[in-house]
Parts: sequence; C-alpha cells; structure tokens
Amino acid sequence: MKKITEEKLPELYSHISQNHDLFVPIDQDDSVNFSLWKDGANVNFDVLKTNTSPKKYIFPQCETFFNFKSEGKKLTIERIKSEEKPYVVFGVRPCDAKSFRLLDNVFLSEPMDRLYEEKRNRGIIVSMGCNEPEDTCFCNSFSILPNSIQEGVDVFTLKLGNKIFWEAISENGVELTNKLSDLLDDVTEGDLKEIEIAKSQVNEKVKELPFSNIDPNEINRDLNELFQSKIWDEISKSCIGCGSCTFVCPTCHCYDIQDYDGNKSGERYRCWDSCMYSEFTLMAHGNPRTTQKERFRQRFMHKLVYYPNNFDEYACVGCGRCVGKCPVNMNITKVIRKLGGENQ
Amino acid sequence: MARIGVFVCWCGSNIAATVDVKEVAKEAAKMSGVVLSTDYQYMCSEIGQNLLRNAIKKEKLDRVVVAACSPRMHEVTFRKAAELAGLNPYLVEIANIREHCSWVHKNKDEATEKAIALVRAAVAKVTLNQELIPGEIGIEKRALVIGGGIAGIQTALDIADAGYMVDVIEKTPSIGGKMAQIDKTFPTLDCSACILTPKMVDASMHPNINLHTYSEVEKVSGYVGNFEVTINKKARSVIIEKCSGCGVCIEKCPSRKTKSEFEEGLVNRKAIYTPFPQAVPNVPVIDREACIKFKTGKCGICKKVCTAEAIDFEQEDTKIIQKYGAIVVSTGYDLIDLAKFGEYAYGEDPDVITSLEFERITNAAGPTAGKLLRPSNNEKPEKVVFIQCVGSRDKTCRGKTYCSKICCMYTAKHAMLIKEKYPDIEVHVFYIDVRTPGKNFDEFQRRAVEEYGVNYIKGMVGKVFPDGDKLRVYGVDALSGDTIEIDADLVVLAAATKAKEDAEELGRKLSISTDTNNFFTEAHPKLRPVETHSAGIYLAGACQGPKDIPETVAQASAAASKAIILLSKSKLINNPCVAKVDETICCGCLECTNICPYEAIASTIIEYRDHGKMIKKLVSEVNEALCQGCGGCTVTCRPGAIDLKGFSNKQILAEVDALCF
Amino acid sequence: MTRVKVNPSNRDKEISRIIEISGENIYSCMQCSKCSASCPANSEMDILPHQVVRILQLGNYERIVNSQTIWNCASCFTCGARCPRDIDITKIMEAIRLTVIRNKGESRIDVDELPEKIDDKMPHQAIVSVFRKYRK
Amino acid sequence: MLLESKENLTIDKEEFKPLIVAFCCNWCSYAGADLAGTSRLNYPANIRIIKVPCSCRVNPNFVLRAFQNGADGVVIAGCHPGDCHYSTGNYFARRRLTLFTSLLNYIGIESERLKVDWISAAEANKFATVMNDVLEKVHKLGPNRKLRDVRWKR
Amino acid sequence: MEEMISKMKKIAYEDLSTKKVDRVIGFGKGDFIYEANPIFISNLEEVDLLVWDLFCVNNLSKYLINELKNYQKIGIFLKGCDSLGFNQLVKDNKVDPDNVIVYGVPCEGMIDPNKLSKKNLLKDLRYLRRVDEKLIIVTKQGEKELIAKDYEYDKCLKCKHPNPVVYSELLESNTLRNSILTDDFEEVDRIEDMNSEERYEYWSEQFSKCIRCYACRNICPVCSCDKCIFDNLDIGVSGKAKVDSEDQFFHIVRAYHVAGRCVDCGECSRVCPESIAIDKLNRKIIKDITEIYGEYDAGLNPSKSSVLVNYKLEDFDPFETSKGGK
Repeated sequence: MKKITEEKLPELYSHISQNHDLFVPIDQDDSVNFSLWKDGANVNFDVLKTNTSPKKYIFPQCETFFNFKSEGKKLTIERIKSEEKPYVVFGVRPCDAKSFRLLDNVFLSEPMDRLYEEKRNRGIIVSMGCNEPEDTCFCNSFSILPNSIQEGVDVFTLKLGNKIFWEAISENGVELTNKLSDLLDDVTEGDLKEIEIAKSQVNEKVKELPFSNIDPNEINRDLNELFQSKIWDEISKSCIGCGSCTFVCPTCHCYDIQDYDGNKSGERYRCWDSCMYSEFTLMAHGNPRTTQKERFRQRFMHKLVYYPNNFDEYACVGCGRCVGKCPVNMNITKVIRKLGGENQ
Repeated sequence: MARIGVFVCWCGSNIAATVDVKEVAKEAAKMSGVVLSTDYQYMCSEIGQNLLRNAIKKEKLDRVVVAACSPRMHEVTFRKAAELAGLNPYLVEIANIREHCSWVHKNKDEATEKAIALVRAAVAKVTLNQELIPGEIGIEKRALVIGGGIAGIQTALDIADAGYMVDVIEKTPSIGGKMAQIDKTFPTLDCSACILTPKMVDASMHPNINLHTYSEVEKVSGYVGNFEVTINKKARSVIIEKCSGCGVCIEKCPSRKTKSEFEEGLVNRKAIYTPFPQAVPNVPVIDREACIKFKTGKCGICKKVCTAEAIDFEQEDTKIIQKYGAIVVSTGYDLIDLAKFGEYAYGEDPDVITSLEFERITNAAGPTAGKLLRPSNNEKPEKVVFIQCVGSRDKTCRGKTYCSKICCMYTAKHAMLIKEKYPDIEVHVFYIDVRTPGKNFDEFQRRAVEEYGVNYIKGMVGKVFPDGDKLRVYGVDALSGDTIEIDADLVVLAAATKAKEDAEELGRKLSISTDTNNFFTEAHPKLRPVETHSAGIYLAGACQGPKDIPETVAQASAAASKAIILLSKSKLINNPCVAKVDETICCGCLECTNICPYEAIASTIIEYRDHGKMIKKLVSEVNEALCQGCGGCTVTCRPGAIDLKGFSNKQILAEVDALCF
Repeated sequence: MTRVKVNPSNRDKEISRIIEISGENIYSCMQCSKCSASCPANSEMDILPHQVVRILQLGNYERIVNSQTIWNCASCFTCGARCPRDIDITKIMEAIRLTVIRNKGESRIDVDELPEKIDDKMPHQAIVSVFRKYRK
Repeated sequence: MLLESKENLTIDKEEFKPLIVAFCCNWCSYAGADLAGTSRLNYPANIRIIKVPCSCRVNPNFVLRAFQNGADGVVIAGCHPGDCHYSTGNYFARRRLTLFTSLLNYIGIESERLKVDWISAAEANKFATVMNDVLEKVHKLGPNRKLRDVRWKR
Repeated sequence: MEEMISKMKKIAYEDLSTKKVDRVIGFGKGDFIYEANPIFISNLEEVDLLVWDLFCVNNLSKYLINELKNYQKIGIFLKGCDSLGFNQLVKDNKVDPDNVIVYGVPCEGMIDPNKLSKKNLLKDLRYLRRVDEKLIIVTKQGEKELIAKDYEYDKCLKCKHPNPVVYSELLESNTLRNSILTDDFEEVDRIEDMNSEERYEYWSEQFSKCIRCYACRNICPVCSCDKCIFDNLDIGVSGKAKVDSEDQFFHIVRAYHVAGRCVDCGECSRVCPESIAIDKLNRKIIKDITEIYGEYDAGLNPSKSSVLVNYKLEDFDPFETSKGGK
C-alpha cells in the first residue's frame, strides 16, 4: 500500500494524463460530475454522489456502431475503429464500482457486446472508499460496505484527512502504480491503524443511516404475486414518467438503437433509453405498456426480481442518486419498503 | 421505392443558356428514387406534355418532377398532363429553375449547381407526396343579402331573377336605405323616390325574394355553399300578415316625442310608425322604448283602433335559422358625428345642417314639403353657404383620411336645386378641391357655376359664428388670398361618410376583414373587387368604401353575378391541400382553433378502445370545406398532430435537408 | 412679383431646418386654407398661413423671412387645432422665427459667460438646456 | 453599401460560399421572387427558396433544421402585414418570429443569420436587395458553426 | 404550520366524508424531514397523512390529468404557483375545473434542501420551522437561527404569486405574503449583455449537460401533450442521440413550445438533475412578451388566449424594413 498527500495530487493527475484520459469528479458551477481532467480542474472528492454515475465511460449515453455512406444509389458500411488510448477513472465509489460488475453481467455474457467490452478493457478503475456516508446512501442494503474493495477495481484508494492511501489490486493496477512510484510514498504502521479505525467507524455509521433497515432480501420474490400486486397502482401514482432516475442510475443499462441520416453519410448508434418513457418497448403494433404504472413496475421488477433471477444479485447498488434526483421524491427505497423489504 | 421521373426544360434558351440542363438531368438521374431523367426544349409544349405523359405510362412513373419555370406559370399544366396519363396530379412537383435560377444568375456553373439543388429538393419533396383528391361539397341554392338599401335591393333582384331564392335582412322597419331619403339624384336630377320605389315594390313582390325587415344577423356559421345563418327578427308588435297599412293606428298614437330617423331628426314621429309613406313593407312598427303602453302599461289605443286586429303587444323576437349558399353584404354607410367640429356651430345653431338634413328639407315629401325654409324660423334664407370636406381627407382624430367621394357632386346638386327653385338666393360653396370624375359629372358641376351662378370658393371656413339672426361665416379664398366674411342664413355641411358602427362586429360574425376605417376589405383591390377573403361572401355598395348610386348599383349587380355563378354550380371542388389532424397525437388543447382565420377547426370528442376500456378524448377536427390551407395551425400544434397536406412537416424538412446537400 | 426657381424636391437647408425644428410635415398640406380662415390675426398678415406653408413647399425661404406674417402670428394654436392634415402651423411659424434668430446668432449664449448671467430668477432648466445645446 | 459588398464578395468567393435557405410565402414573396426573375434582377445563387403557403406555415423546427444541416443563414419572407392572402397568417407569424428570432439571438445565434422580412409580389427589387443584403451580412460573419449537427456531411 | 395542517385535514376529511370529493391530492411526509411527497387519498383513515411544511414544493395540479380518469371529483391543495399551472391545464382542456375543488394554500416560500446541504445543515437535521423571515433549525448541535431567504428555492425568491389565483376554498393563513408584481429579469439581462459568442458558449455548455431525462418537461404543468414531439420519432424532427445539436434543438423547441404559456413556476430548473438554467430561457421569452405585448399573464385567466395565438394589427414589427406597395 502506498500513499500520497492531497497537495501532490495534481502532480499525480498530470502524470496519469500523460498516457491516459483521466476522469475525475470535477466541480463545475456547484455540481460535481466525472469529467476529463485538465490542468486547473476543480477536483472534488468530498461529494459522494456525482450527478451521473461513471458508467458513462464503459457504457456511454450515445455511441456509434457503424457509419454508412451513400454515393448515388450505392450504400457502403464502415465500421467504427476503436480509440486506442487507455483511460483511468479515479474516484469510483464502491457502489459505483459494484455497478460495473453488474453491467458486466449483462454485456459481457454471450452474446458479448463488443463496444462495451472494448471500453471496459481499455479502462483502469481507481476506486475510492467512503468515510462519511450520506443520508441517502443505502449501499449496505445490498451488502456493499463503504470501504469495500469491489471485484474488478484496479486500484483502491481511501482519503483520510489530506492523505490518500493507494492500494494496487489488479495487474493493471500494479502497472499503473509502478509508473507512479515516484509520487507515492510507503505507508507506515500508524497509517494502517488509521485505516483500520476509519473502516470500522464507517461501518458503524452505515448502521445509523436512515435507510439502514432496508433489506431487499425480505421481499417475497414470487414473480406472479409481485407482478399482480395492487401496490404498484398506489406507488406509481406520483411518478411523472421522466427518465432522471434511469439516467443517473449506475446500473440501468437499457438502450435504443437508432439511425441518423446525415445526408452523404449516416450512422447507426445506440443511446440510453428509459423504461419510464412512453415510447419504450414501442413496437409496430403499439406499446404493451400503456400506463406509467406498467413502466414503473418494469423498472423495479427488473432491478429487484428479473435481474436477480438471472444473476443472483440485485440490480441496485444503493448509491442513492435517484433518491436525490427524483422530482417527486419517489425512489427505489420506497418501493422496496412497500414490497416488504424492511428489517424491523 | 418511388419511381420518379425528372423532366428538365430548356425553355428555349431561357433556361438552357444559363443552366447546363444536360448536367442537371444527369445529376438528377443519380438521386434516390429517380428512374428516369431527361431534358427537353419546351416541356409546356404539346410535344413536351406528350413526352411526360408517355413516360409516366411507359416507365410506370408514380411521381414526377418538372424542372422548368415557376409553378405559378405551369404547375397546373403539368399536373393536368399527369392526370391525363393516369397519375394523381398532386404527385407532380415543379423545380423553379427559370425565375429562381436561370433568370437571376449569370454564372453558368453556379446556376447549374443551384438548379441541381432545386431539383434535389423537388425530388425529396415529391418522394413524400401523397395522392390528394379534392373534396366536393354541395351548395345550398339560396342567397342572403344583408342590408336592404339600393345595393341590397339590386343584388336581391338580380339573384332572384336568375331563379334563386334570396332573403334580404334589413335592420330598420323598411327597405330603401339612404337612397329613400334623397330628393334628386345627380347628374340627371331625376327624382330618387321615382326610381327607387318601383324597385322596392319589385323586391317585395318578387316570388323569389323574402324580406326580413326589422331584423339582424345574429350568428353565421358554415362555409361557402353551406352557410348557416341565425336571423333575429325583432318584435314588430304588428302582425305583418294582418295589417292592411291603413295608418289609423299611427294617426291616433298619442306619443309624439321621438325624433324621426328617416327625417334626420328634423321632425318627430309617433311611437307606432312607418318610417316613410312608401315604406316596404307598409306595415308600422311599435317603438317599444317610446310607446306609452310598453312604458306604463296604460294606453293601447292603437290596438283599440285597429280593425284588422294586427297589433300584438305580446310579440317576441323570433329566431330564424336558414342555410345559404352565398352571402352578399350591403350594409351601406353613415355620416360622421359632427360634435368634434365645434367651429361650424352644428348642433348649436339649428340653421347649420348636414347635407342629408338638406336632402329632407328640399324633398317634396319632407317636413317642409320641399320648400327651402330655415329650421330656426321657417323663413326662406337669402344666403346659403355649403362647406365641403367636413371631416373628409382629415388626418386628425376628428375626421377620416379618405375622400368621401360623393360630396362634391351632391353639393353641386344641392346648390343647383336651390338656384332652380329660388334664383334669388345667393349660394356659396367652400371647397378644397372639386372632384368630379364620372360620366357627365364635371359638366354637371360646371353647370352649377356657369349657368346657375353658384359661387365656388376654393378655401375653407375657419368659423361659423351665430350672430343674432345670421350665421357669420369666416373663410378664405386661397387663390386670391382674400379673407371672406359671409352673413349666411343657412349653412350646409358635407359631413364625411363612414362605415357603419357595427361593421366590425358583423365582419367578425362573417369572418371577413375590415380595413382601418372599418370598411369591409375586398379580396383584391383591382381584380376581385366584390369578393371577400372568405369564399362565398361578396360585397356590394358603400360598406366596402364610399360610393355613389351608379357605382353602388354596378357593384350590386357584380356581387349578384358572383353569387349567381356560385349558386349555379352543382358542386364545389375544394383545394385538397388542407390541414388534417392525427387524432392519436392531438392533445386537445385547441390552440389551433384560435388562429384559424376561417374557423375551419372545431373540437370533437372521439372514442377509442384502450386495453378493453372505451376512452373519450377531445380532439381538433378540420372542416376541409372551410380550410384554405394556410398552415398556420400546424405551427401552433406543439406535438405536430395537425399537418398540412401538400406542404407537410416532413415534406418541408425533406426540402430543407435536400437544399443542405 | 419675383420669379422663383421651383424645386420642391431639393429641400433648401433652411427649409429642412424648419421642418426639423418644428417636427411638422409641411408636405402633408393640401392647401385647404382652413388655417388662414381660422386665424384671428389673418387681417394683419401679408402672407396667409396656408400660403406660408405653400411657399415653404416651394422652397422660397427668402419670401417667408421677409414677411410680416411670422411676427404677427399670435401663436394661438387655432390653425393647428383645426388643420385637417394634422399640421401644427404655429410650430412652423415658431420654427421660422427661430431660424431667423439663430441666423443672427442671437440665441446663442457663450457658455463661458453663463456663470455671470445666472441669478436667482433664472430657471434651472434654462441653464441646463443651454449647457445641453451649446456644450459642443 | 451594396456596391462595396459586391466587391468583397468577388474577392472572397472562392473561400466561402454561404448557403441561405429562404422560406417564401406562395402569394407574395415567392411571386416577388418570380418577378425578380422576370425582371432579370441579380442576386447570389447561394439563395435557395422553399415555397410555403404562408409565412405562418414556417415552423421554427424548419429553421433549426436548416442551421443544423449547414445553412449559414435563413430567410423567412411573407406578405406585408395586412396583405396576407389568408388575412391573418402573417400577423401570427410576426408574433411567433418576433419571439423566436429573439430567442435564437439570446442563445447566441447572430441576428443577421435569421432574416424575416415582408416582400410583396410587386417588390422584385426589394426581394433582390434583401437577398443581397442577407448574403453580404452572412458573408461577413463567416460560416455558421452554431447549432450545427456535426454528423450532417455537406 | 400546524394550524394549516389541521385545516387541511379538516377540509379533506369533511369533503371526503360528505362525498363532495372522492379523491384528495395533497402532501405527505417523506423519508426525511426535508422531504414532502405527493399523496393521493381516497380513504378517510389516510387523511391523517396530510402534511404542510417548508418542503411541499411540488405542483400537484398535473396529477389531475390522470386522476380525473378514475375519479369523479377531486380535491387538491394548490399553492400560488401551482394554481397558475392549474389554470393553464384548464385552458389546455386537460382538466375540467368543474370536477376539481381547489383548496388554495398561501405559500411562504419553500426551502431548498440543497442549499441547506451546501451549508452542511442537512445532516442530523431534526426540526425546522419558519418564523416570518427567519428560519429556525435544530440539529444535533443545537438550535440555529438563519435568514429564510438564503435557503429558499431560487424560484421562490422570484415568486410573483405566493397566493393562489384560483381556488374553491382558500385556507387562510396569517403569514400571507404579498404578490410581487415587478420583475427585474436581472438574470436574463446578464446573458443579454454578453456578445453572441459568449452567449453561445454559455448555452452550449448548459445544453451539453443535458442527459435528456425530460424531467423538465414532465414536471411542467404546461407540457401536457399526450404525445410530446420528442417522444415521437416518427415525426422526424429530432433523434435521441447525445449530440450538441440535438440537445440545443430540444431546449430551444421546449422553450418555444411553452412561449406565452409558461407560468414561470421554475419547476423545470428545480428538477433538472444537471442544474441546467432552463428557466432562463423561459424567462427571456417572458421578458420579451412583457416588453413587446404587455403584461405577462399566463396562468391568470384560463379563458384568455395566449400571446402566440393572438395578434394585434398594431403589434410591434421588428422586421419591417420598408413599406410595401400593392
């Protein structure tokens, strides 16, 4: 394990950016989002929840499959060549790190998603533990501890005071760490103790959080019963059908495929879609989900029932972004509770 | 996939000299959907059209683009040609490569490039064109004439003579209008009543004419060929069918305090009255505001004396709803109020009168039995001053900016009438300009000056100053620069004409527009002078602008012939490029109904089945017969539910895209 | 009578100034002579108000400035109130008078001399307006 | 002003050929453009006209699409207020476009790039003048990159 | 506040039990002190869930569209800004006012949890109340007195109609705020003062943040189309790609579609997960309308047609270069 002081971080950033695109949480106009690091950027590790999740680096909101070109009446298809430059996402919280794994389940199982795979392989994930969970955090409900090292991360970091502890996890992580060795110091015994204390403290804090009693395992996962439940009528009432929960969610992964006709050339692209939208699942004959209740139900059945049925994990990591962003304060915690997912 | 044929016209050298037509045709052939692309010297010629027709048949073209002159020139030609070849005419588009290209650009490369772009846009549009079939609408073979003056009477007689039913609505108790008030007519000085009364009688006797006097238009809905009009027939309190017109009721009526409208307030009339002896119908009406019976409940003398038992105090307003194919508006004009012209002392001194009051005074059937007497003392005046342009050609808020057109002639007439009866009376006319265009008009005015010795003074009157028995008129002769003072006995003001106060309101009911002076607007000032922008509604007489009698009658017959042309058709074909609503998208906000100038969009409730449940939904609905295809509604519609056939959102976007090639 | 060159389109500098100062459109006049007929001072005038306007239209500034009319105008505003063409002849008269005065330079006050002239009676607005006008 | 600009145009012609999309109402401005043709008045070939029934048919979407796809300027021309063939169409268009042009300007689109004018069927000269004027101003501004859809290839 | 809650409960209980209404839409308490949620009540037992506090920021009126499909007569609590939206829904024929009983609630201004959070006041917040212009909060650390204005939603600071403009019953309150009728558009002026390049940069940056979640549209009381043009790819005006031109297109067209209809409730900006200054577009149009066509009155009178479906002959004409000649 290594460490670096906060003051030296810019040096670390510029070092990493020499060979990588570096993405870090950057504060701009009072809102923090993962963005490309540039010299002088206002990096902010104090805010736990970036507006949108870092999933956009492995599953961008919009990406092109291929271009097509028409000359006269001839049509030619051109595959998109992948960018070679590797990237580093620095500051991925354990919940978001977990979400990458959940997306892997979908995109990296057969049939493989090449675009996803390419992006996933090109990236180095530098995770960062949390010390001060927020009211809206409920990662614990999905057995994600705020300081846990999630599977698939390359480096795990922890910020305590002005020290950032740095632990290489994967081979890629070791390689990156080696490149940065000039900037990183070794940790002391005292440091390790400090880490231990911090970890146990945060685990206690998590138990005190408002959502700590949420437990999706308490939900009776009888598909038919849940699907037919009257509860959906009631809890979907206030949903206004926007896609903010979906688009800030680190685990949502539905997309739409569209063509753009750009005159002499066009492209086929995919873009995030939301099951909350009225035209989601629109087919030639019409739409099987005609009301917001059905769309609402779909989103949460997917996260809490369908996905777990396939992968034995919930498609939610308790990051709490949707809790903060929903215009009408409806969110998955309320749904879980209504469905009985609560510890007494 | 569409099978589009592109035909590039040379227009001799008109296009070919500046645009490389071969190149255009070559490029067009590469465009998506184009299966045939060719050029020809004169596409509009017989041979050119044959080329088009044969190609449609031989190549099984389902869409055609002709790159030629403006669609305003030959769109119809090529669409007809396509139709002859069995293609729906609306599957033809024109690329305007002459007026918009070869004639305005000099550089051949640039012009050719642009011509290709214009063809590309036309191809892009035509790909999205759909077959359009004009609708047909039936026509109600009945006309409505609003206003029963000379214009309305003439229109009604003409239409009735053509064999169609006509209803005439007149607001006052009798038809006749302003012309009935007038004594003599210029330039022939024949008696107005003598020529008008027979026409009034004709109208009342005509089997095809139905008079609704003392009635007003309440509501108009529908569209050309199928108007539905609600007429409010005000309670006359006298049963027309029973009344014999004996006049005893009028004679016995004790109420005598109301000023006579027909006599311009110079004398009073009874509460039960006919406006004038020759009134048509010659049936009295009870003015309920003046009638003692209605005011106090006591009286009822008229009912007692009426042997025909025609008096009915209980009568109520009745509504008549009738369908019409055509409407002619002939509501006439009024004179402006002279209250703002304090310097002329009108209303202050009884001897200052308007020209219309003068008509009554000089009329043999008028209050003075035709004798020229001063209203103040019933004595013969010695000096009479006429002042023209009182409020006409006046840019201020006091008057009207336009020339009232009739004043020069009737003032000359009045002056002449005085001189004829009383050669000893001195007559002075103040004028700014004398305007007498018209057959025998200038000769008429000159006769007043040269033969009758009327003193015309170019200049205006600054003040009319009542001075004891006399009216001191201060004026100026602009030509000599002399200031003039006349001790007059009678001053006659040629007040400006104006549109009827309620013209705008009627215009709204009919959806026809009025100009800044509230005269109804014709569809085109030169070429469509009696039509309005609303199909099936025509204008006659002074409601469209100041007019004299000959012009009014001419326009009335013109409006009648337009109405007859319409009524004589068995069906109307409407423009198929109209708006249509996609009910599945329409959100029922009905904003589109607010902007439609033709009230062609209405709301309706549709029912549809959704998951086994019947759902009612409010949506807009376009009446294709009323829609003229402006497309304003399409922009108002946020979700894009209402679109315009022939100029759809997708078609225009395709054109934009094609031009940005 | 003197013979004048008539060229109404070529607006004389002075005429343009009169139009500018008065803010009235002299070309709106159609010579109805209502102003002259209404004028209480018309008997004292050598050129009647409507003729003044006509002469201005013709561009004969000399004839106007040499007339008595402009000085005999009582500025009663009757002409303007009655003019059917919405021309305020009083303002034109005043504008003509101003051109005469200004051409003599009489209405100009040297700003430097101003402080001496200021006394309690002078309205402040007048001082400000002088500054505004002649600052440049 | 105009003469000067024409000189400029010839100088820069090679480098920048602006594309102007003009929406003309069928009854006045399109006819005005026709008359410009009949009168052999000259205006630059970069102006491409789309016929619409009335200025009130022009949806702001069309304007945006033109800018997206590479138009350097857009013209909307209709009958003079009061002369609308459909009697009131251009009054609505006037309000819509007053707000829309102002909104686009607020977003940073130079006001010279979206020109609205009233051109009657008789005003061939005005048509040519307006088109020359728009082109001159757009030329001065240079190619438009704002609102541009990078995927649209010209 | 407590007084208001009891009034709300009373009227809801009364109207539900007398069958004057068969549904009540109001606010219920959320998971946090700083959270209030829309609740839908049909049973008398649920009336007790009604709350009124400084976080009842949502406009409930848009729920009427769907609720009226299933209920005959609905009682709804509306604040000043909500009532403007309600009127607009009536005008757009989305809601039949005969089937609605509006309980008007005067509003003191709502508190923005984000502003509290920025000052670290959200954590361990136990209690909070407003006394006139003061905000009293109690946290673990004890009681604190703050200036309420510093913590109100931006939209509340500019509120013109704190009191409902339409209601069947007004729940009177002694903390009535006055309507502020002057509007300075200071934030619009600031953008107008930039040159066109700066403006474009500013807006490009704003728009590029957009994730197209459509929260701004869906929360908007005047965006009530059954099928929004942006949900209808078939119409061919816009796609779903995340490219600048599409984002710009969406925001320009959204603003234009609410032109003259926007009730300036500021909900669009409040709900934007990316904090895009959406209301500055709306307010630019409102400013233009105010300056050109007179006082802006969207939402005040549902029977009056909006600016863009109206005209006057003498309207300001920014386009006329020379008079035409027929």
